[in-house]
Amino acid sequence: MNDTILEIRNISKSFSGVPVLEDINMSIKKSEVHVIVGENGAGKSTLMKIISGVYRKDKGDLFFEGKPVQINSVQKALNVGIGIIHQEFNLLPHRSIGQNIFLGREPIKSNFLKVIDHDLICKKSKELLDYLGLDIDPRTLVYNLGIAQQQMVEVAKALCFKSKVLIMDEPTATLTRKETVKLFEIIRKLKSEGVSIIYISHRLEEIKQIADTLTVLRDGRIVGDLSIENASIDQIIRMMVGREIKDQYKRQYHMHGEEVLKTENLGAKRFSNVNINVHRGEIVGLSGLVGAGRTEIAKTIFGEDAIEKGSVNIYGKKYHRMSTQKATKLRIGLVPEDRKEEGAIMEMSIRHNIVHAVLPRLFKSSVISKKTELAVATKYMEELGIKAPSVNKLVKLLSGGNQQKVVIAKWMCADCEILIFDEPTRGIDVGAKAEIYGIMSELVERGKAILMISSDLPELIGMCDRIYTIKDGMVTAEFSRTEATQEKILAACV
Amino acid sequence: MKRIAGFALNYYKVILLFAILIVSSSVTQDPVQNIKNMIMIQAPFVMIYSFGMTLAVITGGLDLSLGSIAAFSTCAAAFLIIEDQIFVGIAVCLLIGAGLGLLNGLLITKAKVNPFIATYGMDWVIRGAVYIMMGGAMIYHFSHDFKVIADGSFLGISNLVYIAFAILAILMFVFQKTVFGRNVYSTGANIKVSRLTGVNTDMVIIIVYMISGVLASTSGLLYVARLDCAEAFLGKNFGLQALAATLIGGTSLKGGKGGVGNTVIGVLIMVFLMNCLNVLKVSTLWQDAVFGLVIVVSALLEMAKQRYANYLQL
Amino acid sequence: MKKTFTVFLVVLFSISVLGVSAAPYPGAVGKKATLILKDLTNPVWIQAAEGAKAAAKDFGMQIEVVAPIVSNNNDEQIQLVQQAIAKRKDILILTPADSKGIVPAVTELNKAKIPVINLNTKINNESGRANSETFVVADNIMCATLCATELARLANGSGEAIILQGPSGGQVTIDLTKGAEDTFAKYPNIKLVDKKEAKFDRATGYKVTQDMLITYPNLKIIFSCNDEMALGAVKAVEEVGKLGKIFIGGIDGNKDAMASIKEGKLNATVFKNFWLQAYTAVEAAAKYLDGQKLPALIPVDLGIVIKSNVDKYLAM
Amino acid sequence: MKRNDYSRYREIKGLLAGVLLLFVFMSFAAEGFFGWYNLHNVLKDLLILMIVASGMTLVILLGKIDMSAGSVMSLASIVTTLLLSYGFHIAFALLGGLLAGAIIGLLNGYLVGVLNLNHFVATFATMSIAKGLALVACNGDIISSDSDILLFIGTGKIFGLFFIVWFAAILLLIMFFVSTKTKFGYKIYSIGGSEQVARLSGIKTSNVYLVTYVIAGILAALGGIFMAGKANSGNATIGDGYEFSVIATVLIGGTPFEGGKGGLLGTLIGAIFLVILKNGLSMLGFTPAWQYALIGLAILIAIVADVSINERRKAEEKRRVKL
Repeated sequence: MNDTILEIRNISKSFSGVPVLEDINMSIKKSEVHVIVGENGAGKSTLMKIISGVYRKDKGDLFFEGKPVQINSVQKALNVGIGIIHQEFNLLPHRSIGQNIFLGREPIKSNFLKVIDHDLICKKSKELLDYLGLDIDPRTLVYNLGIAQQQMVEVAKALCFKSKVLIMDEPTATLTRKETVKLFEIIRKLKSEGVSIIYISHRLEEIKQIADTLTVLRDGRIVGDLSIENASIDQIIRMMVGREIKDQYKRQYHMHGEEVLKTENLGAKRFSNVNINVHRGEIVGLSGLVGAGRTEIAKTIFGEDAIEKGSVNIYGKKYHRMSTQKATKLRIGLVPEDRKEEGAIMEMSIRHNIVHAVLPRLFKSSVISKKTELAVATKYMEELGIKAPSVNKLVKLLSGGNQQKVVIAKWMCADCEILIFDEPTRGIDVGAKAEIYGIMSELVERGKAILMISSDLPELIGMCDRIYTIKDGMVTAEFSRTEATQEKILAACV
Repeated sequence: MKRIAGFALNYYKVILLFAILIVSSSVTQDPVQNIKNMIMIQAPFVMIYSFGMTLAVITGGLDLSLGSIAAFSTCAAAFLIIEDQIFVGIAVCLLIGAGLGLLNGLLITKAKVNPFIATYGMDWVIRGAVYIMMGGAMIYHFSHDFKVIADGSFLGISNLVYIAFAILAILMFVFQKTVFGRNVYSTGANIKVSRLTGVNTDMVIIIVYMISGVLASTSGLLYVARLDCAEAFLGKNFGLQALAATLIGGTSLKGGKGGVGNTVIGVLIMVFLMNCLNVLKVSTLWQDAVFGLVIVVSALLEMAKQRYANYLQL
Repeated sequence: MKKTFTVFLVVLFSISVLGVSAAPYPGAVGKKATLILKDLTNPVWIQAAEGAKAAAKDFGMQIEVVAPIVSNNNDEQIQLVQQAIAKRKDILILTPADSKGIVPAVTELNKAKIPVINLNTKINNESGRANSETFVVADNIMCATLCATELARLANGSGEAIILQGPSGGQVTIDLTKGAEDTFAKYPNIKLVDKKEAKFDRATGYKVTQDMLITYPNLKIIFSCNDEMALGAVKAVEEVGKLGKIFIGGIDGNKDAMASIKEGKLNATVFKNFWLQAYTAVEAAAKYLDGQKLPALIPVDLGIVIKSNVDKYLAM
Repeated sequence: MKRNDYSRYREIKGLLAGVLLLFVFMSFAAEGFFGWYNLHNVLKDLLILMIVASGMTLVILLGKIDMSAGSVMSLASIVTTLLLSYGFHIAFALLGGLLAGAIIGLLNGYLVGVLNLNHFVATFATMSIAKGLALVACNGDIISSDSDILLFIGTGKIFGLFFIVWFAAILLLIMFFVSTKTKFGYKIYSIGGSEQVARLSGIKTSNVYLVTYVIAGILAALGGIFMAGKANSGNATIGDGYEFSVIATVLIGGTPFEGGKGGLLGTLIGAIFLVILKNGLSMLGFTPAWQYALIGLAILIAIVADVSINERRKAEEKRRVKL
């Protein structure tokens, strides 16, 4: 019996003359979890988008259940039996769960007017949600859901296609461990029902738990297929990067300096009574489930959200009110979670972004000297190793890792003393991650203070001097570097 | 061939401008006077209030209240100017312009009203106020000292040109070379990032609308000085004209791009085109339709240019 | 307390009765009228409103003067007519912005048995469905004829002429253009070379005239559909030093235009005497309500204002 | 089902209260306001506004705008009356008017949906084009019609109610049904919510843009024909600036420029608010100058109040989300 369900032969794709995929051959077997790993820009997402009909391939063939298929639209892919959960959320906030699940292929009552069978949507959505173990009314607006619940809606959306092949592009990026475990359960359940899953992830430690087969992509080519039993994480990383990365987290721990940031009974919309502090030369972590209030604490300290109770002490001075302007003047910098919307201006050049925060200080007379500006921007671009042909390149044309470096460069350029990193390595490939860790270490060695938020526990434990755990908007525990283990932190978060 | 296409796309506005000019000059018997009229008198007026619109568009908004601001501020000031308090009058006029711009800005930033509806609503309120204030009266016969601002010339070039270009130079400098200008562009491109980088985005937007208000009252004042009459229905079509000039000039409604330099070309295209239709003896009835076509075509060419630029870059 | 109040009422009543006996049209006293204008933001129409109010005071009537928010908007005028019907007015004085478009509204008035006094612009009654009691004439076609004739006289009956129009498609523009065109057609040597929209405002009139002076270097006559555009034209002509060689005429007769005539810049305007028009119309309404028979036409003196008689008009 | 309706009701609750208050106030303050004759006429004007605004609502739900609505009204009124004056049968004349609207709508849809031009720029341009075509077609004149049928469409009554009322009631019910219950309506909300998401779900977005703009064009043309019927004549200026009232109506009704939420119910209440306000102010005897100022002020207050209520609710909802 031929148990190959999807076969990819000699697929190539290039964008405006630049090859992104070259000669990809791959076969997906029935009811297996096929993991694809690779650095950002390796071509994983492009490949998936070709399979699911978002992009068209330049060359090559696809075979589904042994027969050649032409997939030239999303609709076609769905009809064939290939579903995809995209990396970015694909939900409409102001529509209900049911409407989202059945988006684009709502059941209709009559053919002529194409009247939608709302009751059927509700019923079927409810069944799907039950299957996924979610007890939510399918009429709830997605707007009112938490991120993890939204991810589950995405899964439900893909499930209701009865897809034979289900592509998941980094489904756990926004999930907490508990939810990840649940997702894995569902994946296993699907597998047992004969569904094949193509799974893309950056989190190498997860892969071991669910993968059957593993394909590594690098620079648009396949560098190896591995069976999961005889692959070690080091080996995978080596294949992905093409070089060895030893010890990603290179921290040197010194005595730390004075206390520069302290919150006193800080309270705002989604948290209360938060007391944390950060010293110079120290990285302090905030751990917690998504939605626990971590990002809100960071944004309140930075002045984006209003302080409702308590105060923030900066360099020992008490502030009951904060604004982003005041925060930047006090040399606080925020590297936000959402790079594209909050971190850098995508439509502007690297140069403009890097000098953005320092402008008023750099040009006291308020008149910009282009020469100085160029010099400063170039200096930081080189210092951080931002890979781009020139400082005038638009940020949107850079890779995720380089975009993140532009955001960090902005705050380094502004000579920030206190830096808040919110999920600094989300959606960034292994190589760039290591570089960002390097930058952070160097910053604390120079005596800066860092507050770091991350969902990636190994990263937190590897980088931080101390870790606070947050649950339901309250600080539940504090661990020193030596005490912190994944188990202890998790226990305090959940 | 490709090179020619690329060149044509890059400079299509200038090419278009010259094409119109050649056509109109070839049919008139006095092309020099015609061009003088357009550049020295007609264009400067439109330019000044179009600059205001352009600045608002750069922040990602727009200002539909330009015309009524011009009417209100000049009518209020005219009461003083007619009493020969010229400088006080001018100061009052510009202050009112700034004040009404401030109101626009506050509505947009603090009350979080969409700029379209905020300035549209303000347009009604201000227009109503000026009708009530004037009660059907007009103020005319100003003193020579006031009229000379717009009537006079220096070295054979109309004062209007000097004023428009002085304003252009100042705006170009402020918006290209200063930190404030940079912040305006970054706020327009992405207000959230700008705020999270420590830019006081509310202040930036408020100041831009104040500048826009001042520019509207400036052009209103020049009209009053030139035509020797202040009346309540001044500037009824300022808003739409300025918007058209801005769009033809290529400033994007998404914000963060374009500039007053582009608008100069936009205004010239608009003025030249209207003049061309007039001298070609085309019926006025066709003007609206031709105007719409020019906006579509220039927008399409702008898009083609963008695609071409992207193609070159990749 | 109650008693004093009653006394007060009685006194008040007797005063009003005395007032009534002094009124020339006793049947009109206390009656409610509505005057619908084309516009209430333009100075000339505000004069009309004042004239109507003065007349109402003289004849002891109550009057409400209304106009569309968007000037010359026919649909809003229809709404205003309907509002007047809803308020059960005794009589309606109507200045239609669109002589054809107002017909259905007038039909409605006829049905509601509310008499209509037609003012300024004639209601188009070709269908016979829009009856009015009288037409107080200060007709635009007549105005245009007056002004155009004067301009033709000044130009010795020859030369090129243009017309500056208000917004295209508007009734006023259509009528005035027609009047001027017909007049010029009577002079074989006058050539109407162009008609241009200048939106009724001074700035646009100025700009368009500049273009016209270039296009038609031999221009002799500029007929403008209102004074505002005419004054813009004066400015443009003055700047090329052709004042006195080109003859400019406007319509309306506003103060600024008359001042310009006195200075010898503008050549003619038609004094439409909006104040008197409205006064006459209200008086006609009063007469009608008093039971008097009205003639089909009540002409209001239209005066052509030229330099020789401008002082007389300025004094009014 | 219920929950959805409930939340929709919540969104327009504030506005509804405002409208009721305004109505009660005007009934007591304005002489002649509260009476069948006046209210019936107000209803007629309201429905004409609503017909055009319902097309605009769909367009704004898509996250776009249609600046050409007013000009399309003028164009349709001219085309219809012009065809009548050439002796065409009334059916062809009406069809011609609607067709003119559909063509401008198609042009809008093509420029926006297929060529991807900025929607504001594109429809701003077609606004001029439609106005220009109307002027050229009628040669700057007013076209009178002697068609009793056209007059009936604008002013006639069936069973004591205006024809427009019957017609618009059916039309609006259909529009309401289409926008909330059918596949097409779902597509509009989806694209307005996020164009990318919609496209990834297999929705052909350009088709939806085309169809929606065509519908908006036809509805604007209908509005123009009713206006022409009311006056029994065609006029190239009847729609001047009408698009602004229409857009204001939609925004007051709670459909934001971003699209994806809101809907016809809100627009209806927004339209009631505006029409009652205009009629009431005029009945109260305010001069146009004062009406200018007060209407602008009322629009601003309505929008500001709506924004602040929504902000507060958003904050509340966030707090209620399970952590």
